[in-house]
Amino acid sequence: MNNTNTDMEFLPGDFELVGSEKISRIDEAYASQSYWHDIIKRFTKNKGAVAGLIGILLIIVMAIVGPSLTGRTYYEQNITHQNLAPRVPGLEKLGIFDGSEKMHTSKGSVEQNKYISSDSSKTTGLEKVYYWFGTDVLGRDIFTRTWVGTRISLYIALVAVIVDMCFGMVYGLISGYFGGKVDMVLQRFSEILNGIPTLVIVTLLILVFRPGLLTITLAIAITGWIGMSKIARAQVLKLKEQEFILASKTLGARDFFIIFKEILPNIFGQLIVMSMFSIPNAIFTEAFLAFIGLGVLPPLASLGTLISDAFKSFTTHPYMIVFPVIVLAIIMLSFNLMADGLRDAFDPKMKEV
Amino acid sequence: MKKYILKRVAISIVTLIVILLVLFLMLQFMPGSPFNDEKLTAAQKAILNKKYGLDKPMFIRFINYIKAMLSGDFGVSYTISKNTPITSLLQTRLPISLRLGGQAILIGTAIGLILGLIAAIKHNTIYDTITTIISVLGVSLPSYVFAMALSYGLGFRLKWFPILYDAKNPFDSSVIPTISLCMFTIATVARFTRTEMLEVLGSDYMLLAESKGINSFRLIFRHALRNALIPIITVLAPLVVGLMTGSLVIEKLFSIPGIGSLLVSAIQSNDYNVVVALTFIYSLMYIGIMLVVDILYGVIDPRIRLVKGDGNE
Amino acid sequence: ETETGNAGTDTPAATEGTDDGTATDNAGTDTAGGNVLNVQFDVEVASLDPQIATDGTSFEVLADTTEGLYTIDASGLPALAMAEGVQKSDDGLTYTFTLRDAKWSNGTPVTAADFVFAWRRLVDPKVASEYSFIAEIANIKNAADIIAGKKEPSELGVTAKDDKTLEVQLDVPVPFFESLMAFPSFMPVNEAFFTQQGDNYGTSPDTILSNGAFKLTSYEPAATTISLAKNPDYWDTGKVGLDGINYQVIKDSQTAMLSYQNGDLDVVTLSGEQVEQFQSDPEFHNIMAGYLWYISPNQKVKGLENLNLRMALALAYDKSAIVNNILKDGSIVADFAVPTLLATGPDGKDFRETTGTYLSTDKAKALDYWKKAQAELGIDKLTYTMIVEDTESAQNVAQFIQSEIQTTLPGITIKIETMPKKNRVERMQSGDFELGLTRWGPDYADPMTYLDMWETGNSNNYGFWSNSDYDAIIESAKKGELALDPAKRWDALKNAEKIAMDNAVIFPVYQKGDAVMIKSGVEGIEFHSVGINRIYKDATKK
Amino acid sequence: MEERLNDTMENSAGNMTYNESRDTKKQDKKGAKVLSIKDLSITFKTSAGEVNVIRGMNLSLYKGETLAIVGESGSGKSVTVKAIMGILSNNGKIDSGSIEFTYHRGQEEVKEDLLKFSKKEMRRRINGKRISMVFQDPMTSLNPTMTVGAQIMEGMIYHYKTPKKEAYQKAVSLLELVGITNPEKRMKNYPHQLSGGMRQRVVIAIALACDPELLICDEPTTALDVTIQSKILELIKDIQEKTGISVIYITHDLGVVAKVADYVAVMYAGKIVEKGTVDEIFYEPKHPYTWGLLSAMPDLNCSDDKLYTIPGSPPNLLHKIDGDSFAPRNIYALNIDFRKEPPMFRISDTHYASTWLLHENAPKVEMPAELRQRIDFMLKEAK
Amino acid sequence: MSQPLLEVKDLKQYFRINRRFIVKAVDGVSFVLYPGETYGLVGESGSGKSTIGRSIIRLYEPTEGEVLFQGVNISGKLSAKDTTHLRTKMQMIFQDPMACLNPRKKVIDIIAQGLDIHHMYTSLEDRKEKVYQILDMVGLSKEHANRYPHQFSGGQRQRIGIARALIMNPDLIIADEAISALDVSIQAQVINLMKDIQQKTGTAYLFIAHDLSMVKYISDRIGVLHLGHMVETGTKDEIFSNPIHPYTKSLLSAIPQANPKVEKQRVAISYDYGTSGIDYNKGVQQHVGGQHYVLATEAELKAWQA
Ligand SMILES: Nc1ncnc2c1ncn2[C@@H]1O[C@H](COP(=O)(O)OP(=O)(O)OP(=O)(O)O)[C@@H](O)[C@H]1O
Ligand SMILES: Nc1ncnc2c1ncn2[C@@H]1O[C@H](COP(=O)(O)OP(=O)(O)OP(=O)(O)O)[C@@H](O)[C@H]1O
Ligand SMILES: [Mg+2]
Ligand SMILES: [Mg+2]
Repeated sequence: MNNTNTDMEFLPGDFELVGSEKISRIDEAYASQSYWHDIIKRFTKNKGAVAGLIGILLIIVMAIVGPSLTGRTYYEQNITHQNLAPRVPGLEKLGIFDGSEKMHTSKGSVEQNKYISSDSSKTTGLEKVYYWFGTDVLGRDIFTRTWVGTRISLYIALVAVIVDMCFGMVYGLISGYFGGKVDMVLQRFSEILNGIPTLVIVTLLILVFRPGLLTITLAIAITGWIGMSKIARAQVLKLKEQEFILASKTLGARDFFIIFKEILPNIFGQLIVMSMFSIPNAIFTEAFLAFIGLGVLPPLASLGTLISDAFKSFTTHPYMIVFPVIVLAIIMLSFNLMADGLRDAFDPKMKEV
Repeated sequence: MKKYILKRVAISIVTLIVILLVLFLMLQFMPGSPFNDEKLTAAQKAILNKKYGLDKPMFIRFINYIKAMLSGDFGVSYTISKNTPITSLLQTRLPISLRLGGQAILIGTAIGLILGLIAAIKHNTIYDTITTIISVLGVSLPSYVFAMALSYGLGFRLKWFPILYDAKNPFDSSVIPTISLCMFTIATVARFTRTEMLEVLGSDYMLLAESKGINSFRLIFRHALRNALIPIITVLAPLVVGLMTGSLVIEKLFSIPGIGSLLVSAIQSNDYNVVVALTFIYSLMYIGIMLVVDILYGVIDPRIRLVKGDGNE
Repeated sequence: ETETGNAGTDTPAATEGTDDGTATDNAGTDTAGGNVLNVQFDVEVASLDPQIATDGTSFEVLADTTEGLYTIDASGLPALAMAEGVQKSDDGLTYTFTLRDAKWSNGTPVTAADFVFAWRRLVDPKVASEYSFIAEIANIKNAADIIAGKKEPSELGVTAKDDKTLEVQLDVPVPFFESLMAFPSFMPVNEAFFTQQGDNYGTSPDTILSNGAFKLTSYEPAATTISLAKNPDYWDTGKVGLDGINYQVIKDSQTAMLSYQNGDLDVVTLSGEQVEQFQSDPEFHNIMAGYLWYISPNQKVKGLENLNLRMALALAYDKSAIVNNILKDGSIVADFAVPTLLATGPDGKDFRETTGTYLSTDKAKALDYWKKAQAELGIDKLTYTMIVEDTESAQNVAQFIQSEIQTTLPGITIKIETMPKKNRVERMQSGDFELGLTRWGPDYADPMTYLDMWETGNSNNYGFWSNSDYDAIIESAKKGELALDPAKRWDALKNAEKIAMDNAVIFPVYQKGDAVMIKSGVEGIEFHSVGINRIYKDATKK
Repeated sequence: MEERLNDTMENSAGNMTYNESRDTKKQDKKGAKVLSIKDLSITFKTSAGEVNVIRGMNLSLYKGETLAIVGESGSGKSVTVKAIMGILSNNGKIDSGSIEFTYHRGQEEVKEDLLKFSKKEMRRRINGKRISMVFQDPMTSLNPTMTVGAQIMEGMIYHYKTPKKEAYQKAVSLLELVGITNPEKRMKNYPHQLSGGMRQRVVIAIALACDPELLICDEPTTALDVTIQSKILELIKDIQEKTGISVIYITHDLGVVAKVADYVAVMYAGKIVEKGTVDEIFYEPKHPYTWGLLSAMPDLNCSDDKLYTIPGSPPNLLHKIDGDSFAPRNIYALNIDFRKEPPMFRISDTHYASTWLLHENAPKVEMPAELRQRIDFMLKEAK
Repeated sequence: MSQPLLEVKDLKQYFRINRRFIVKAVDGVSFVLYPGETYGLVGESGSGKSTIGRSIIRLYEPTEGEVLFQGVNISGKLSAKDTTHLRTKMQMIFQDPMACLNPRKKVIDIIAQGLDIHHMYTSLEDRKEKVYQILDMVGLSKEHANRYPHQFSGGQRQRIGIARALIMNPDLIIADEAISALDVSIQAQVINLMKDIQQKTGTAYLFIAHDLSMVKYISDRIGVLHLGHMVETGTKDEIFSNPIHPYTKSLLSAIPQANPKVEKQRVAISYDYGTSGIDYNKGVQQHVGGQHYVLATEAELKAWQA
């Protein structure tokens, strides 16, 4: 064992006292870390979050440029082009997206392609036509309509999140924090609002409102926030007896100061994640509004209305519903992944990766 | 606590009455009347309104309604099932919705919890990613798309289950509707379970429990889960109400004679009494479940005190 | 969650129509067992009380279980049923019916008193039957006054001379009186049984009596499944080919079709979307229905009072594309105001057969009219909102018309507002609209069921059109001298239609057809566009 | 007595002789080795990078003995014992080393490397039953949604299938033992209804409930007043005397160390810098860090002067440490301290320290005068 | 002596656990605290030390009794002015340095919180300056201002807590086990800091702790609490050299000394209220001499002093 010792090389000055000047007094453990740098680092290290961000950017880009890619408008009808299955140049050679679809009848299923006549002596006039996502019952280009609809749905998503954040969150925070009578009154009020089925409330909106984005916004504002307020309330109930809240109280912090400056930052991450869940709800509320005449006016369509319209052809032309659903799913997935990433990145306590 | 519950119940009754009053007011403004067939002349409508007492002022109708309701009389249907007492409509339809919704909630919650737990325990693994995707899809796809896909796949192509609901065979025939109904619940519960469990699993008391050497099952279900339950039951409560009172779309798709589809028809045809009765049931359940949830808050997490002065003199 | 659904529970009434749907042979797989037909409904039965029921679905079940004085035969003409014989007075004001020996399902005989009881209920304001107006249409003596509360129900012009003899008195002769007698509102009700059941009448198999081909075996209010079995006590039971009927309420057409393909249903109605897929199927059938779909312009709206503009709008859209490409369900282009196959005249010919067509699509002419209108109105741009109900086909048609008008008539913008049917009706009835896509179903087999709509002051004259010549014809054809001369009346009605069409009071679009699938092996279902839509008495299933 | 805290010697240098012989007398009295940690190294993965929290640690514990681990906050005391329990957080990784634990299965004595166990095996065979732990933070280490009674009884019922009634009785008596008045009532309380001290005692009761062979107490008495503290320390001592269990204490309170410990290990920045019998550490400390630690303690007898503090703050383990990790704070630092890590120098069979000051070439540096004074006073008092 | 800074008169604080069970956490405690002085509060855990602190700073509504702070009664309903006075001039340092700092706030914002609440700065620059000054005072550097609490060691965190209290320039700081979570050398740092500050600013401390050597080191006077009663109070010398109450005796005898040879032999005097036959409710504050008081009946006092 002593042999390790013999390997030791000592330098001449090794065994001299250094003296006190070299002794560090300031620790530099975190001096190099800047807050934003840290957040960005944490965010970018989270693969899901980055994927979500890319997904959202992609969807936004497509919502901006998508409708002008095909040269067709979202309202242009070509009744002779109705119910065409998706056909994409290039891919069609692989046997997918070649414009053919299967039809099930009581005689069994048949493969048909409306672009190219099976009888080679006849032409359909569609041989050179490509609809990437196919066409709907009125012969409109689903690709263009999908991206136009995406714009509206993104707007609705934004509205839903804002309503959640501005209204539901504040409501829940106040209700949970003050508790007692305030809670009682606020909770009873939301109970009254929520105790009437949404269907009834929304149906009645038709009396007061005219169709359009404002109405959609209001309709979401009326009922969309309650779920969020409940979550916010529950979170506050959990937090409000914590010691740092007591510390604020001893400093004379006003209740609203405590609510918004002390509690809110601690639950914001969770609330963001929650509010992501209200997006699909809002999107389908809009579809329902459209259905009773309060949504966007046809021929304009949102993803929600595209889906609920295409649903009628689900068993006959399933491709019509597939693309709006995929886009919606991508939106939702991206938002959720990003929300998760954001929550983690903004949480200074999260040391782990 | 007992006092608190009594007080809450009393307030809930008032809330219910307010809801009914609001509803009466709102129905007043519903376009058309139950008898808004194009073919009816004004005189004919007047006769009908008189017959059903709809010519009286709203407030009188409200008082009469409440009075009748107290004796268990919810009035008769005007259009959906003409002159049928609503109680008899409910008698046959409510249990069906309750059962189906109950099934969906139970199954949905169970699966959601399991998925959420797996995701939290296997944090940052492929299982986690899969549950995230499942739960996001579960909320972003409308239930009718699921329902149709299922009845096409399981019902029509594979013929495993009947497509339509059949009162004589309520078990088999409720499989597909139940699955489609519980997707949303699964997704929501899974997601919230995951988020909360991640926090709970990282806490000190879980370490202590682990150091006691009890098995994972007990660790998760006895120690962790309860601490994660608050947000879960918060999101679950409205889902319970929504499902138990019948899904509008699913009941229509599968021809389920529940109260969800009834509500849609009632609103579409201004069948006031049916709308009011169904809303009453809905509100009753909603308020009841909210009360239960509030009480559960305290039961689940003894630190939560809803009443000031409870434990602090 | 969102909800799509059909509001429609309103239905036509009265007699006659056509059959188109007798199915071909070939055995199909039978799941229900025996000789039981499985039929889809898209709404629940609202009532099985003949005087309370108002909708086609209820009527269909009522017609299975109950028989009135007449029924409608396969060719759409009235045929004797409970009545064995009839005597009509020369002035056409008194009918005397002799009843046949028939029994209710509880064994009591069907008597003339059963009819008297039922008909008095029909007009009794206390019962407040929504269909009481049909007694006015039939012009039964004192009906109008009783309904208005001026006279007692017992004063109604119907008397039971004895158990088997029923006498009916009319105020004015009614050319289509016999076919009206097949209408469910005139079906008999057994008084003793009815009073015994009280409020529960017609709510279960035990609380209803049957004198028709089938009797109820399973039913409850708003049930989604209804079962009927062959009635052994029916007077003509030997001719009944089915052992029973099962109705299944399925509101979603895709689910219905899946069930049909699964073999759970024998008769199912298709949505437009599904037609494309099944139209070449041998089990596919087109049935002509009575509904006329048209656009009603509100003439109180600035610009729409201008005939040239109305003409321009009426001619601007391609109706054949609508029926062939969008609806595909056998609907036909409507260049008229009175549908085909609705009414047969004194000449024995269908109304349409001897009249012209109006307002056929002509985009070039439409543009000419638009130019004239622009000059007359002194404008070059116009925007109108069209209100449309929320059904799939209405929306598709509306969007198509919107696009057609906008391309054919540059400068006109059409906006579409969708809403539930009751909202549309309410707004149209109150004149709160510019253009409205609406429909009308016939109540009885006479052109009048359409033409009296455009009388000045009629609540269904949504467009507030008013023309005194037109009003005069209608008035006289109803109760004046024309009523006494069927042939002259017939010609006058043709003239009235021409006046309305020349004025573009409405812009007709199409007459609705129904696409149904009927399993091979099922035969003999009678389809009618007026009154009872389907009659299964002669149907068989192999 | 021989090198008994330090089985594998990383290094021994200078005039220190390394002796392999065993002190059989001691072993007889105290019994076999219960725990032996060899060359343990633990790394945590964090967003900022990998943190090498335990950097080669060697430690043994014999049956019936009490070992105290002292050291700066964050020096890795808790991590070490968590590693023994197999409850490191998920981002922690054991890079190398072994933790051998000797225990009884029935009559049979088994020796196994705990690091080879899966979490599941740990829970089934070791945790709670054979090793139990009192956690550092009583405020958060009790499950807020379970009554304290249930939490105490759980282990007994789970491991030994003790009937509920019996478990209840035992729990009540345990609560009484740790000095909680009204134990029956307290059984039904939730943790938030107890004061910090009560909670800490509950945690201790939980650890004692299953009669473990090795008890680890991570700052078991920080929230307790001295009377209760001494009660609890005596209680543990009693149990130890009766059953011969081994105990590891982690504490900041040198008074407690003095009271309970047989051996003391001083930790700094993931390493043990000095270890020895309690007397050796208190009366003959060799490492400058230990000097600092002893000086910082207020003394009941000392004057109102300022308390001594160790300058600076502990190193950031994210960065690789060159040389002695304590060097930057060491007023006696040598040049070599910034270059080379010091080995463990043997001072006596039981006493080792890791500082270059012990090297033969190093200048003779004595402990600070005040400390010397204080120790002398203590020694005098002891007589 | 000057006018007392804080007077606690017969303070009672009860907690109702359920209908039958009321915890009398503090049951009639009185004491005074003079400006610039440190008053140490020791006692069994659960004896109501924290509760006294929290009642004084009005985190709890006292059940009964009076608290006078600088002559103002702060135990009843407070006017806005008195509230501000209380909230600025009396501050608290909490036991758990992590739990009492909002994990999502930067240190600068945590420290400046009191300033923010009471608008005690003229510009942002001023605010920053004040925070830096305080940071310097507690031995942190201004680079630390933009970090988050979790990025600090325990001792540093406690310094932040102290800085937060100090920035208000308080006349009284309640330190509830402010050092028990820290390791020895850091404890020393914090205690030195508190003493320094006291010398500079003349702040008084109500120092709640278990570690009697620390209490002795820092306090001028000490109060011994048992089961919600103040059983003995006096200057630290009076208490340490002449303990009278059996509980105090037992407490002092239990102090562990960092001297293994002594410590291993030492036996603590045990004291059990239940079996001692003493009833705190019967006792009154008996003056022993100087500022030394004991809760006892005449007879008890005699017996104990004998
Ligand atoms: N899960 C983890 N992830 C990252 N670093 C960790 C983790 N757990 C502990 N550490 C780090 O490991 C080091 C040692 O921590 P440990 O808890 O063992 O300290 P300790 O000696 O017990 O201190 P104290 O006396 O304050 O309890 C610390 O620097 C800590 O930050
Ligand atoms: N919010 C509360 N609700 C109910 N009981 C409480 C509450 N706070 C404190 N108590 C009770 O009051 C008593 C005194 O508690 P307190 O926290 O003041 O003790 P302490 O002297 O600070 O003890 P420790 O030294 O352990 O911190 C305890 O019995 C405790 O259970
Ligand atoms: Mg630790
Ligand atoms: Mg305390």
